[in-house]
Amino acid sequence: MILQVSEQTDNPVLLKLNNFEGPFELLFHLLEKNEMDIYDIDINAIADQYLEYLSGMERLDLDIASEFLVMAATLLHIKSRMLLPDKKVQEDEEEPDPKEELVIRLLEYKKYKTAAEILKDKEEKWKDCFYKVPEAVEYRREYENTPMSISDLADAYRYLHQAFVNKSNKNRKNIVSLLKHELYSVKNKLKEITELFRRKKEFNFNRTFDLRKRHRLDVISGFLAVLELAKFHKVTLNQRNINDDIIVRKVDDIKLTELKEIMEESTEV
Amino acid sequence: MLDQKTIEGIIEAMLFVHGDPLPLSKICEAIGMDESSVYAILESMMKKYSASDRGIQLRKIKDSYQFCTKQEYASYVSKIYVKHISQTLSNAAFETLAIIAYNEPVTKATIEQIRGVSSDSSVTKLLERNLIREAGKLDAPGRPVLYETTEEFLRCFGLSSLDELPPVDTLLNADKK
Amino acid sequence: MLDQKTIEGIIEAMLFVHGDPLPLSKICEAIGMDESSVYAILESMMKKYSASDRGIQLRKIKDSYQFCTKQEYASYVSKIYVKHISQTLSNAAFETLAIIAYNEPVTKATIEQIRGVSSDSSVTKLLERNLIREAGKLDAPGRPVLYETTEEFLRCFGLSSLDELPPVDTLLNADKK
Repeated sequence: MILQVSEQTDNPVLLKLNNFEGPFELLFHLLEKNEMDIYDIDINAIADQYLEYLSGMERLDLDIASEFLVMAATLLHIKSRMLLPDKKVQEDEEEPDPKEELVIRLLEYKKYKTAAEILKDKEEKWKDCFYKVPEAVEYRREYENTPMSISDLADAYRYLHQAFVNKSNKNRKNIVSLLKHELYSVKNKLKEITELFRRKKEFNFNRTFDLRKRHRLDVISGFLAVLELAKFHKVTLNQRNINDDIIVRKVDDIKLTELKEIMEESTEV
Repeated sequence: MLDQKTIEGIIEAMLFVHGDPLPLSKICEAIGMDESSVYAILESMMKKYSASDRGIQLRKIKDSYQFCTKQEYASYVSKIYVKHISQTLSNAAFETLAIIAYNEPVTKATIEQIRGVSSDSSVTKLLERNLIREAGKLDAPGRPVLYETTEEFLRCFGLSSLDELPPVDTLLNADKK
Repeated sequence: MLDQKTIEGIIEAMLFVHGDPLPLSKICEAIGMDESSVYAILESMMKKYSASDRGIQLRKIKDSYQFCTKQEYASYVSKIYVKHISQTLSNAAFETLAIIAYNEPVTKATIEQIRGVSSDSSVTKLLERNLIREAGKLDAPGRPVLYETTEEFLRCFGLSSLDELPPVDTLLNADKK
């Protein structure tokens, strides 16, 4: 986008509008063009040229950012103050001098305009460096030896139990049965017996499912599992006398698929 | 005309950036020199890189050249790729671990039933730390994964076997006091 | 005990593999030496790399070290390796970056106060390019976001730290020449 501004010299000067992102940038351009020092600004000339630029934008139907308008007002304010007699200005001494304020802000802006140029040079100088892509090395995790104590673990378990009891407001044995339930399910016992039959052809029920060594639920589930297997003709059960041990003998290999079937049946029970 | 040292520098820069094997023909094309001259320079560079203060070596692979690090420094290089993880376990992870230790093998569903909250992240963390592992699947609808503790778990807690855990009954009686 | 040449070789291998800036602390940990000794070795390595037969240079970025190719060999390197050309920054973005570099951490309001114009798009562009990042919030009404420069900024502008920028008071005199 190009804007034509006619100068006093009648030399048409082409200004790229997007050159001026903000009012300070425009002001700097005008100061440079007029070879004016920041400390010695001819406000009349600068304000006129500034306004001329804005009206040029207006003619082109461009949106003028509010920052430009605020600066225009500031310039006009400074200009009007300078028309007042010195006496009047002195009476208003309390009010900060808007021209001085403008100069301070312009100086501050100029600092960073310079810094921006320095950065630009540096970037130009260093953009020719090439870097190497990192090799794809996987990180190895190494856990530091943080000693953990059994009592922490026990505490956690005790806490859980307490919380569970409080929550369910039931007998504390419930957590045990809940925990044991999965382990002592008929399904798990079926698996255990299948495993057992891999090693031997028969076993004594009471000796294997010894109530003195095992949880009551464990033994009951084991018994149910044996009954299931008998139902599917996978084992035979023999007991000589009423108080003798039951001998469970394998009739047929229990195949995995069958076991699944039996288990599904037993889940329904 | 480029002097030999500058050519060596240029070749080093090219091989550094390229990473992959770079054909001799490409190098010659970039420098604007014939293959036999560049070849001679590459040969003398190879010798230079064998000095102990060089960590990279120049390799010739067919008609291409490539940098790689020296084998003898590999153990040091691999040390920068170690993540030290010292974080202690969260309460949630401790609870989950306790449930598994006392009931293994056990499913996530059981853990969550006891804890009353979702335990995905605890289980994941314990798996990552190699304190638990998968122990097959439960023969039940959905075939949920079973978890059990590892040898690393025993090592971390100074146990020789799970039997050394305080028995559940004594734990439960403890809170009667 | 490792001799200095071997240490130099190890460091070269590490930096080559790592590619990205590698913190001094990591290098020390891997070699098992204290920071001041390793720092001295890195300083002497930097000088060695300035020889013309080296195509790479050793850069210090904050407390990290990284290899990159030398500028003077760029025209040759670019013949075999097309660098992804990132769009150059606008004047507005350079100004915004300068204000942040000299005043970090700084809010957008301060930037706009100095530049006299809204700086949203510059800040966004700089964030996208990873030249700046958010650095928490200012403890003031509205809790505005603070911005600071990144290591990527140092890398792109050839700085090892912000201290290498000319002091702020010299900036005004700079144009009096």
